[in-house]
Amino acid sequence: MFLTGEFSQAEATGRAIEALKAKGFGPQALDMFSTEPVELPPGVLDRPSRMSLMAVAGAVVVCLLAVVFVYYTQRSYRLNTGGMPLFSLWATGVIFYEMAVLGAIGATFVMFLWESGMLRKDHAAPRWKGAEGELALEPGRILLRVRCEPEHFAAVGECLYAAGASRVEKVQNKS
Amino acid sequence: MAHRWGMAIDLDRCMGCEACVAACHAENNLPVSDPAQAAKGRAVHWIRVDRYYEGEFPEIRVKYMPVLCQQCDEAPCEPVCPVYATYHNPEGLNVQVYNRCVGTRYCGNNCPYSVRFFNWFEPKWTAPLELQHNPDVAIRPGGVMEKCTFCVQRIERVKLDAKAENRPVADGEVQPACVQSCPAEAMVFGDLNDPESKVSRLASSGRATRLLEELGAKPKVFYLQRGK
Amino acid sequence: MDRRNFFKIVSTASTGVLTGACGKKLDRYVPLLVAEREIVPGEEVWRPAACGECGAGCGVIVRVMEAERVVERQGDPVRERIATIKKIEGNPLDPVSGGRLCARGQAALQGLYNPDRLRGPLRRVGPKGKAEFAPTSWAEAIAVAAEKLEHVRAKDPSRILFLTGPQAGTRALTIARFLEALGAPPAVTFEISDFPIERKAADLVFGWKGLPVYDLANARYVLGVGADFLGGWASPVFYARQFGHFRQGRADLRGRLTQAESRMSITAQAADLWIPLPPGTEVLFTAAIAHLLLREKLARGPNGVPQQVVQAFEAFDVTRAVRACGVEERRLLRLARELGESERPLVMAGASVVQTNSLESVITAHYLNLLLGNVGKPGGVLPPAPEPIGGRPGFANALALLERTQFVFLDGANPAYTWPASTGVAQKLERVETLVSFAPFLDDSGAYADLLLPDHHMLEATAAIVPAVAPVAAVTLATQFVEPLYETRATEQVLTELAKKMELTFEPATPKNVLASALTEGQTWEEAVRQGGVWAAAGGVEAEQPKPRKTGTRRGEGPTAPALELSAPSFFGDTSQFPYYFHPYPSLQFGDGRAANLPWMQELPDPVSSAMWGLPVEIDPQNAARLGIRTGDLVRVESAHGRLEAPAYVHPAAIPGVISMAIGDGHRHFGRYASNRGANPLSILAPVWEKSTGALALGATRVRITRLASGRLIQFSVSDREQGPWGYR
Amino acid sequence: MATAVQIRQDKVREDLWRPLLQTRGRYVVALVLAGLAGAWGLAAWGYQIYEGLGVTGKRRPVMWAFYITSFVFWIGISHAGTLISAILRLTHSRWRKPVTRAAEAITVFALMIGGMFPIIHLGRPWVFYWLLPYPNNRLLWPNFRSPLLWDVTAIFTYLTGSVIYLYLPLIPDVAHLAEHTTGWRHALYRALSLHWTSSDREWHALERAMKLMAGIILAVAVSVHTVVAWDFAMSVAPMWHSTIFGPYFVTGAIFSGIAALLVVLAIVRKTMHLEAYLQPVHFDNLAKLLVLMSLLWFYFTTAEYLTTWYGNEPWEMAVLGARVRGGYAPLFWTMVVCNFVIPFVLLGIQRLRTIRTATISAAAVLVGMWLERFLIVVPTLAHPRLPAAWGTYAPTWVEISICGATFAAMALLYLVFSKLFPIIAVWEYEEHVSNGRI
Repeated sequence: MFLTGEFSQAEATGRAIEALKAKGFGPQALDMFSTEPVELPPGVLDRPSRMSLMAVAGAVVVCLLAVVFVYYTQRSYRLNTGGMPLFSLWATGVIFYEMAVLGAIGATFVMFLWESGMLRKDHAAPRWKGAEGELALEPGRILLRVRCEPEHFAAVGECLYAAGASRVEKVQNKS
Repeated sequence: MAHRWGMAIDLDRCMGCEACVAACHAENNLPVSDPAQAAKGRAVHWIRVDRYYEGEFPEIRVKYMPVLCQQCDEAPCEPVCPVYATYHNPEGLNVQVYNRCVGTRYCGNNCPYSVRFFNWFEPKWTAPLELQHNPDVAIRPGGVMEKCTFCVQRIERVKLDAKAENRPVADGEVQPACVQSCPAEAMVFGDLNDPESKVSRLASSGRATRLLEELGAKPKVFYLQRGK
Repeated sequence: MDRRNFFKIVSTASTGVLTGACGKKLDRYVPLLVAEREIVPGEEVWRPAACGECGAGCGVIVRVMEAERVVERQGDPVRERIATIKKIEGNPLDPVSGGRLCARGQAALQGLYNPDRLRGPLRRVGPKGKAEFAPTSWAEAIAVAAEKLEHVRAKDPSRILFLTGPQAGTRALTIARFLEALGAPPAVTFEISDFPIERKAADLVFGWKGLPVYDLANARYVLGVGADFLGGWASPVFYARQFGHFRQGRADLRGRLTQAESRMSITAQAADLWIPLPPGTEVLFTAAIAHLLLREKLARGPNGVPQQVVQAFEAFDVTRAVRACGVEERRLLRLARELGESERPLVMAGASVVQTNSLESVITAHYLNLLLGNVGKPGGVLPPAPEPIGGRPGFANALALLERTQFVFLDGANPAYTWPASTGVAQKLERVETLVSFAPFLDDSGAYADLLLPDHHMLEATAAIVPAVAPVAAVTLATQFVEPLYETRATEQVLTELAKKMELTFEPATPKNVLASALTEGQTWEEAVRQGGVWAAAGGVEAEQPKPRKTGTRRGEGPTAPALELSAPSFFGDTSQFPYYFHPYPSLQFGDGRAANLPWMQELPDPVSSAMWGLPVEIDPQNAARLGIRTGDLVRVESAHGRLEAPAYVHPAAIPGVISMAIGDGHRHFGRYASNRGANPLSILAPVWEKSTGALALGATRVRITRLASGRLIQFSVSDREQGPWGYR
Repeated sequence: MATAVQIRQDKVREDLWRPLLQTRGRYVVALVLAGLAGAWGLAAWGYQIYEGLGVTGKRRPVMWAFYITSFVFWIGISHAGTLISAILRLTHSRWRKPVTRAAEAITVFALMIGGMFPIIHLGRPWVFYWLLPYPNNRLLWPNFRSPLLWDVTAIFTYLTGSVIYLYLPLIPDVAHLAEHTTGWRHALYRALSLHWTSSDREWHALERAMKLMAGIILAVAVSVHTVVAWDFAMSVAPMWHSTIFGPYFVTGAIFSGIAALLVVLAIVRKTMHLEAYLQPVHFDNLAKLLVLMSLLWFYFTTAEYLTTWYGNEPWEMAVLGARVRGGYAPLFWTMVVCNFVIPFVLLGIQRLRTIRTATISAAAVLVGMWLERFLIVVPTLAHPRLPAAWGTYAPTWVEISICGATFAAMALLYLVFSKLFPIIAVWEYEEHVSNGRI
């Protein structure tokens, strides 16, 4: 069950988040929707990320895979190269570099999909055109959605209004 | 020990008669381009006689040398081929695998001797000229690189003969078409791994030089300079 | 002989003997014709044959293998397995080729399989010279020829003219016998590749019949004068082989070659020093050397030289040579000393490009050799070997003969190409009542023929040839071993049938019957056939030295000894109008033009200009700059007798004032590869002849040259300098 | 304040979405013309495949010519987008926002076109896949030591990266568009939007990914053009075998990339009436960058030629002489004028620096850079070490058609792209506007 509040100012949204956090609703229970990125002060609604780490890991893994692959392919059928090495790190370094970068790109993209939550849509989201019983996301407005049990509705709603929400609506968990 | 084929060309004997060029055409099924294509620079001569004038008349001299694939030990053409169509065979030849070639022509660019030729078109012969074709040598399709092979078909034939007779290949027994034809006997072919072969002895003579030696490609064709 | 060829020929020569009657292997060699059912795919058979591309008469071996051709039978294409020739190499047993072969010889294959070969007899249907022919049958063609021939013979057999090529052998002998039976005058050769001047000079000075053999291989210092002996003169493969030995074949001994010539020929390129001589000054140059040799007391054999010649040499004014040749006396002196002080000096003289005074020049050179005392000695001038078969056609200026002829046979001669237009050869050929050509191709002269009776290609023929230059008495043998490709017929057979039709007593010369006498004891005919020839003594040049038939000179024999004449050459054309010497020379690729229809030769880069598919006019840089001519420009060369247009090549080593051009291109009719390609330098020559032999003076015409337009010279290598024009400036 | 922004933002959407939904006659004409030109190029390519590469002007020794020139050129152009936008992103240049998407699209398309050329150039293009390491029962693998394989990997990586880099910031826009469209457009945008909900998690992930990608793409972009340079520099040919080639090519690539971007922006601005968005300041900044790259290019060129000239090695002098004084001199000096004189004069002098002069200079630079690549490829090949093998080269209609058609292909791709997606990132621009930084 969700309770959603509509704000027109980022500062107000920030205040509401601080207040909710004090009531025990951590960032996991909060979703903020806006037509453009909203900059909140650090610490207000942080989303920890492992994207950089995973990019590095992806680079390392794919690079190693490439090394193994090239090493294997050049030796699986040993051609005579006239004294030149069959496998040479210098001569194939560019390939390993490119494959490392490819690994980083791949990892970044996958982590983007993962961390954005786009791959796990287990809940309804506010739509541009408001559906029944749902707040529409309009340009310039900010929606703050709180995941909470119905018994906390009153407290949360109060909190949102106190922070400056112009409207608060509750949404049934549809999916 | 494996063979390591090499050639010595005595420029003191060579007089630029181009018998080798014709011999190569006959042996290796080289296509004849027509005048229009020849004018576009598509004539194919796996061996050619380069000639340079030195000085001014009347104190002018001509320098000429037959240039064929130098069968480099560290051939610049080999590492650049993306599909291993040009590779090094165990006897030291730079071999072109026509079937594998995709025609990037990178090897041709990287050959300092400009001895690689590209088949710009599917080669054609006017009947019945094709009756002359040597069945031991493949006709190269359009779109692939080709070059001097040191007459690898002749090498193989001699090796088979020697094997059948259970004897080693004798020095001078293998003769590429150009070597065979040379009236002045300016060209000598043989095994560089055999220190007593004629070509080895010539290669270590004081007159022996290699073309563009400073590039470090280690060619296996030795030019014996003209005497004074 | 090298090992591989040794194996090859031994296996060919011995199999028949060794395997005796045991079936298949024997069949492979006897009978010699390779039957289709006997061809094993992928298996090669090597057969001896003779090369017919020039007069040198090299012995060759050819590689016979299976191939497939498509022929039409009853309108349907049928695949047919035939024995084909894949490659020609020199016959290692042959003392001339020694297992080697020149470019032209190897390209003979493309004559055999040339798409433009005549496939059967043809008769003229259009006007003469227009080359319009219709197929006919052999029976009909021979009947027509016999009738016409009989007609002329009945009236005046001297009005029959047989023009032939320079090769001696069974063909020449057959022709001679045929003409004898007809009562007609003997066959005549009047081609530019027969060396009449060299023959005449040898006869006059030494009394030798044939071309002298220069023992280049054993000489140490050679002065070449006017003979491009590495580039096609006399016997290119033979001399090239010797040259290799001369240069590097002897341990610690390297022969030195100085070449005096009016053009940087192949020989001049290979020489250690090239003395550029203005055309026709060879005689003065040679005389100056002789004079200096005598002056320096370096002449070893003045006793062998007629007294008046020695006196003439002694009286010779060197400054005359210095002036005419443009060579400093210091250099002449140096050459004379090098020659005189050498252990084995040799002067190789000839007339690759005939001048009006060429005979004098060769005679003077022979006297110089006598002064050097090398005649008949190793490393010197050797007498020609006896020719085992007679019948070498005589050389004569055939112009006058053609004038009064009614019936002309052509075999190995192409007068419409090799005779200058100024001789009126075209009109003369047109006027001939009946012209029969035996050429396997429709050539320039064939266009005027009434009947084309194509001969087999040399590689399909049975013949014996006498080489032009051989160290030992030699005959090269060719026997038929592949089926003729087309409905062609050997000229010997055609002549026999003609004779039969005309009821003449005539027997053609076959290799077998003429060679019976030449075989040495222990030799059998079959063995000779398997070896591809009969040679007096198998061995190289260094083997036994045959003695000159007449040693020394005709000293004291009075009037027969030719006096030394040192005349200036004459040139046709007014100096003010035609300021340049024109110097046409036989090309490496095409010889006198008869190889121009071979695509390999057309695409063989010219050794001078690197030109392919069309030979250029060579001009020196100075005059080229003055006339605004650059390489590739289309130029017009004009003599008083005609003009030609060809691309120019600015030749850095051309002598200023000498316009050279290789002979070979400019055929009107010669198949798809040669017809109307390039220009024929012979066509614009003046009708000037060397007086005593009647040979065409190739270099006696003066020309002017003008730039017409920018054009294109097809070159394989464009650059002729090792460094680009961009210096550090 | 809020309402003002609101209106303003509506205007942004209207302006930027309008080209997507309204099609004018001029657009159709351009589309048809570009399509026809592209089809002509394809036909020429078909002819070339059917007849053989002999229909080109290539020969021994000039076995690489127009196609490789175009390959290098287009790969260079591809640096327009990704690299420039990455640099601008990483340096937080605020004026970048209306520029990045146009630039990134150039990258993707130029790469697609450039990547075609090595295949067009092959003697047997139907077996191009032999260059790829695919499993096969004959254990035939490509030669990874060949710079061409480096090329293959580098371009593949670059193309993958560039597509992702273009796609990521496109997601919010297509999600937004999906809400406002119907029919096939809706389906397309919906699918492409990956169910973007504009949540702060998504915004965070996007921001982070874009930052990372900017860094990564910079690394690839530099390496790609270095590898292209190494195709030449790894060989032993005179005036190719040079250590300067990597940075020289990268510089040239950025140079030509900026030029391409300027030209494309000028066209977009004019035809889509985006004068309010693409303002003189954008052109001015890009023009300044162009001058900077021009100077850098000039510096590299001077360094390369002066050292060669002073070294006076005959083989290198043959090539240098041919370029500077020989048959290629007209092209060489045109290149110098286009790449240095024109941009330096027109854009270096502040008074002359306008949108018009920037566009003219950029066009000149495009010509000059194409010539530069031609002059790198052909004269070296025409003058190999042994002068006996020297040759000349002239293109045939086939090569001209194919290379010309690629410009049409670029136009075609761009026309289609601009019809499907806003050429300026709407959400980024809105952010730009709402932050009051217009």
